[in-house]
Amino acid sequence: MAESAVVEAANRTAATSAFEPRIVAFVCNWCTYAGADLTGTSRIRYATNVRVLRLPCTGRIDFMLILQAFGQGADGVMVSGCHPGDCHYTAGNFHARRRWIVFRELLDFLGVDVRRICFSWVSAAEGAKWADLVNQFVQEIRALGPYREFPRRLPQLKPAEVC
Amino acid sequence: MPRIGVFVCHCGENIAGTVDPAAVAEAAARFPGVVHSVHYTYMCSEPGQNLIKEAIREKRLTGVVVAACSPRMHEPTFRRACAEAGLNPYLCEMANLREHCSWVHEKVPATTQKAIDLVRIQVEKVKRNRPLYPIKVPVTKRAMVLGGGIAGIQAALDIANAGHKVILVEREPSIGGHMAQLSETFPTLDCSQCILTPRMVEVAQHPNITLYTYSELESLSGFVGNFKARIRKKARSIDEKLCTGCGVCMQKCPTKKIPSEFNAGLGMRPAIYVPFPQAVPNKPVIDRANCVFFQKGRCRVCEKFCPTKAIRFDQQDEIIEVDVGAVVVATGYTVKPTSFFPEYGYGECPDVITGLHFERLASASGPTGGVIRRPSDGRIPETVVFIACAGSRDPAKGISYCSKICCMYTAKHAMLYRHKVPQGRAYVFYMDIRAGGKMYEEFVRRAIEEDQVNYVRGRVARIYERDGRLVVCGVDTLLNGRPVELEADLVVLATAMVAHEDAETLAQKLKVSYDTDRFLSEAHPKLRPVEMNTAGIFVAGACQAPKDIPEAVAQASGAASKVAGLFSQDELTREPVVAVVNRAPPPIWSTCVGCFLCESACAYQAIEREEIRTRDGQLIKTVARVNPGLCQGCGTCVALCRSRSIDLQGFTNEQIFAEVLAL
Amino acid sequence: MQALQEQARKLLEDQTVKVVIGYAPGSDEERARALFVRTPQQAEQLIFDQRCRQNLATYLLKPEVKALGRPAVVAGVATLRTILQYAVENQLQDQAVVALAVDGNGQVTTLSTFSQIEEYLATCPRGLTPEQEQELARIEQMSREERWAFWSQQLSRCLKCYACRAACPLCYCARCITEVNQPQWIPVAADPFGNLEWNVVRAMHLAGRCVDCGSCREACPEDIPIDLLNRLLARETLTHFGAAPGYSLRREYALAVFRPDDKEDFIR
Amino acid sequence: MRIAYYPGCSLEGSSREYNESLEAIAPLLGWELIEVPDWNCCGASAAHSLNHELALALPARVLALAEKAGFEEVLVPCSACFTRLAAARHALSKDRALAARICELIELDCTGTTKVVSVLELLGRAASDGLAGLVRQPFACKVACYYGCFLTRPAELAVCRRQEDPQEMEELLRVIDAEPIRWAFKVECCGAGLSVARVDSVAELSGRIVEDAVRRGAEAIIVACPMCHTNLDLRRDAICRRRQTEFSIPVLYVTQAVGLALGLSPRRLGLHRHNVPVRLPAREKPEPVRES
Repeated sequence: MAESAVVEAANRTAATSAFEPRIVAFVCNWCTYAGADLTGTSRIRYATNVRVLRLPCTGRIDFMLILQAFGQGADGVMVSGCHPGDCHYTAGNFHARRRWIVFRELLDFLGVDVRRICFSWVSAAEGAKWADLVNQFVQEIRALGPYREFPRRLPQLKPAEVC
Repeated sequence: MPRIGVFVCHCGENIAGTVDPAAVAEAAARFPGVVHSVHYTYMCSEPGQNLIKEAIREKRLTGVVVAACSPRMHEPTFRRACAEAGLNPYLCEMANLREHCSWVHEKVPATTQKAIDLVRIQVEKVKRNRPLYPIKVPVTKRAMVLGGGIAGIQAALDIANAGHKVILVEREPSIGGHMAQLSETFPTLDCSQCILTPRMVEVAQHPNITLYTYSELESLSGFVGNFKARIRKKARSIDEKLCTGCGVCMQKCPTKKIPSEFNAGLGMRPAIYVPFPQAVPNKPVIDRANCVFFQKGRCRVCEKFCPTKAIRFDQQDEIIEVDVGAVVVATGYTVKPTSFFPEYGYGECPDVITGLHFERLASASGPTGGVIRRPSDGRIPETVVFIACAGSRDPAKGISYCSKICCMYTAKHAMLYRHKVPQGRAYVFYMDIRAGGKMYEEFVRRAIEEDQVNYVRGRVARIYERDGRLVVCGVDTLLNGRPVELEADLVVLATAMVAHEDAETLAQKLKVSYDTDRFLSEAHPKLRPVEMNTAGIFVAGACQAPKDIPEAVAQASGAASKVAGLFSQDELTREPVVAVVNRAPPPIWSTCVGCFLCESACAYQAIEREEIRTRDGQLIKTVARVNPGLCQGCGTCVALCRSRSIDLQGFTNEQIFAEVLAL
Repeated sequence: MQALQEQARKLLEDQTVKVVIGYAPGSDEERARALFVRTPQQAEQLIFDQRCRQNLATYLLKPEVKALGRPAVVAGVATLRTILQYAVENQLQDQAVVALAVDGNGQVTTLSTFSQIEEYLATCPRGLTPEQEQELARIEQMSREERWAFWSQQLSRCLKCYACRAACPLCYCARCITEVNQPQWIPVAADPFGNLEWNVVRAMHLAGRCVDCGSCREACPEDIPIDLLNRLLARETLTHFGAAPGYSLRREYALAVFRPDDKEDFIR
Repeated sequence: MRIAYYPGCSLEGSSREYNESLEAIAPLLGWELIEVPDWNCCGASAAHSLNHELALALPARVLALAEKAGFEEVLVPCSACFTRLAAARHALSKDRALAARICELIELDCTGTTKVVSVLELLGRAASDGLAGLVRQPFACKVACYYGCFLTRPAELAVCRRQEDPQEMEELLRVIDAEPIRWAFKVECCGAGLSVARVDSVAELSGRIVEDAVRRGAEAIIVACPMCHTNLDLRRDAICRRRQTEFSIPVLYVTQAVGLALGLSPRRLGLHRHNVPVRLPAREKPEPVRES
């Protein structure tokens, strides 16, 4: 099937069926990414809406990235890492957690819809939890509808292609 | 222009079953910067990898995206392939079409669409990858072992025999540690000193080992492969070169009534002494606190009689600075004193003793020459009560853990007593008998069955003196909790094995972590049992947790092999996925303002201060520098840096940003 | 006022400092402006009254000011906190600056070491004033939609002039994130997304550091209540992490330390 | 200092002298003891072996009454009562729901603001603020301080710091010039509640205690618990019979010892009520105290 056809098909579904949330997930390499791998090896099905971006540790996840994701038109953002105490780098997730506490308070105060950000701990053993989490979050976002009110990052401001 | 190659893998039906590889490859071909895009059944196979290698050569690719399985699976494979084709391995990224796509979704257009997105994301990332080169850290091939007990000795010998220099630091005047104090060892009952002393001598004579006894670690700086240790060599008050260890000084010393540490206070020693006859080195020290000359300014008897004129009253502590590449911590343990147990007589009944005391009583080299005599009146006890778990497994006493060796040495003690005093009666009060270990259970059975040691399951509530004997009030939980009262001549408490008082201070010097019981913490309880979370520092023996000799030795050899492994190359090679603080041309030097708020966020103490100075040494500014030897690449500092002056190689802001924009 | 001028003159006469940074009457009744007193004679131009709200500590890190030699600075609580925060963030050496602390009733205290400042601040009231609490509460009571509407409207006026940044004593980065263009985290244009992003970043970068001087609000030509964002996070970091920036010399940045039992009721 | 006072049953019966001695020394130490109005049984031994809620409700009511009367602390000399009150306060503070239920039962609010203090604790405070200065008649004899069980167990309620080897009483008695001995039975069981039902085992258990105290040269045993006193004093004959020795060592309440040191007359301290006559090493006559 040629890409054009694929895209058409995709558009068709989009047009006919209900709105399909666009979800970006920022996950750490050691727990949640591995957990999502396990979901795969266990062949547990979940919604196609999520695009996973891999980082070494939740400590590395810059809050700006979450804004950027919304700015790129994401309807929901997932952020996930190792359970407290399991961090491959001993404490990255603890630092991340503090940052999230503050960031979340701030966004909520600004009226950003924090229900569209899903923070979670998913260990390398919790393949099933990852699938459930995604499915559940996709449903929640579907219920909330597209995040139209959030300002988009103007396309012409994308940095020029790297040469 | 970047020249990116995309290689879509079918993984047989695994990917192709739900994703349309052809469509993905075709779509990828249209991404800006992609000059080559193909799909193939098994990319990880030989021909598959060759597809990549050829393309790299023919199409002069500047980056490769392999759309296949999880990078956690095959990233090394494909990076190697790229390297073989002359492309820097870090210019290869993977899109996870299997675990994150084909295996978890239905065969619908949306799945293929997702696959295309995943590839686009990686293409955008790889365009911004930079060639990275493994980090090389020079390694000083000299190890420092802290503690000259059996663990320290074993570690030192193994490292030395692997051909590396070792510095062995022991705080007491002689090496040997607790093992030197033991009489026989379970479960074989071979004499402790007989097996230990040869090792001690080996240490003393080993060309690769430098021995610093009566010395302590002052401070440790630096990082893996490049530590700087400062060692305080306490003044021995003798010239070790001149001293022959003839011992005349000890005979002549007027002060003879000092409780001997080696004999756990049961014997006496002079003010100038070697702890025990087989001491290594066999050179005395003057215990200044108890020396008449140092206290009253008169005496100098030892000096008068010393045939080689080796006495040096004016000797000062000496600080030795040495570079080492690795450190093995084997500082051992201590036991709770009897005074810790008010219910057992506040430690005031001389005939209530610890296991360590008993070892000395039973030892042929001990104060009683191996005859079991009770401290109070020197009589040979007719009844001895042994109490296992004195303090251990008792949260109310603040020690909730099991000291692990007590069950075994208590059985040994009872056995030794019965051998030495055949008509004597031995009782053991215990909670459980934990005799896991080769020949251990058999050993305990032997004590019970062959040597008729009476094992009473229950705890002892109180011990008190009555008419020169000790009344032991306990309970027998196997006789439905009936109180038992025994009259004994000697009571031996298997008191809890605990960390040294100053364990925390040491841990802080080494910047390693320790648990609530002040035992040092290994890096991983299962998979990294001899490493500590500070790279280059290893742990062995009872300073990490209660252990018996075989375990301590095994762990010591483990630590030694880790050290040998570290020393096997001249340079330490590490993944280049580390944080870097930017540098810029003058007058900026670096956009880092040196607020060092990132410092406390680093779990590895990898953030250092670098002073940028003019040619004439004038300070321009102090900025952060990430020590690549210590950085583990978590990137927590990166997310904290307000001015984005720190970045993480392999996961740069630019790369991840591009990934987000590719959505 | 007398006492202040007196003290300033003395410091300059005996060469303790080379310059006294203080306030002089501004272009109109409402405002005061910063005054750099470099000779004992000028000292009499110094004023101190309710007009003097600008946080003068901001000047302490400017190269051109550093060039003048050891400064004294007229300081209210916020300015003193700034100095300690500078100390914590390695931007000032002890005794590099003399603080002329002026309290509510014109009392002048000369503080020449960090520890003196620490002691002085120990007695000062902390946390938000009831008024400030109310101002926050007013917004927190709104529905999410109302809050969004409110802030969208407010931020829509942002010109990206970065006056807030210039006025903020703790925005001293050699290179502000707004100047980072690889990647361009914050779009140059003053569009809704960029404005939101800038103000979020500003607040986040000051969380656990802001000394609540209010200079940003004063400086904003559009009078956007941006100080509320800082104040909100000041309150949150205090309640959750006990952060009290600028009150002590302890190097403890709330976002670079943690407690294993930090709250996580929002994490699934 | 005004403080709520909960005597409990024993101090009105079997151990009146504890009460008397306490009330005698109180004014000299500047304590004003106000009996908790309408107090009731603490429920000791019986209640908590029958009905958990009852066992909490009874002491809770006493606490509630003291709280209602606005007292921060209630003094409970009897260590059995002390344990019941302290236990109730502890249980209620741990479990909100339970607290609510109990309050409903007793129809009073018991928020736990009123703390339960033992005689030892109170005397300890006195010791640290100038009891020594009030001593007119040094209590110069070798004493065995006997704590028994209630003052040291359970850990979370314990009055004393070191469970196995408490020191509070020793510290106090040193202040009045007594010489505490070190001995092995200070926290051993005296037989407590079995005093009536099983005199034999009481005689055995208490016997060892008396025996050890005597063996180590004590001239008096000091207690702070009616139970202990009953078993060591009232059951002395049984003890002697079982041990087949004459034990003449007297057993004094800590309040009596302090009273003597403060120069109060043996009679006012109720020493004459003891079963074992209180003969202490000869000491010169105390000068009479002016009692206001």
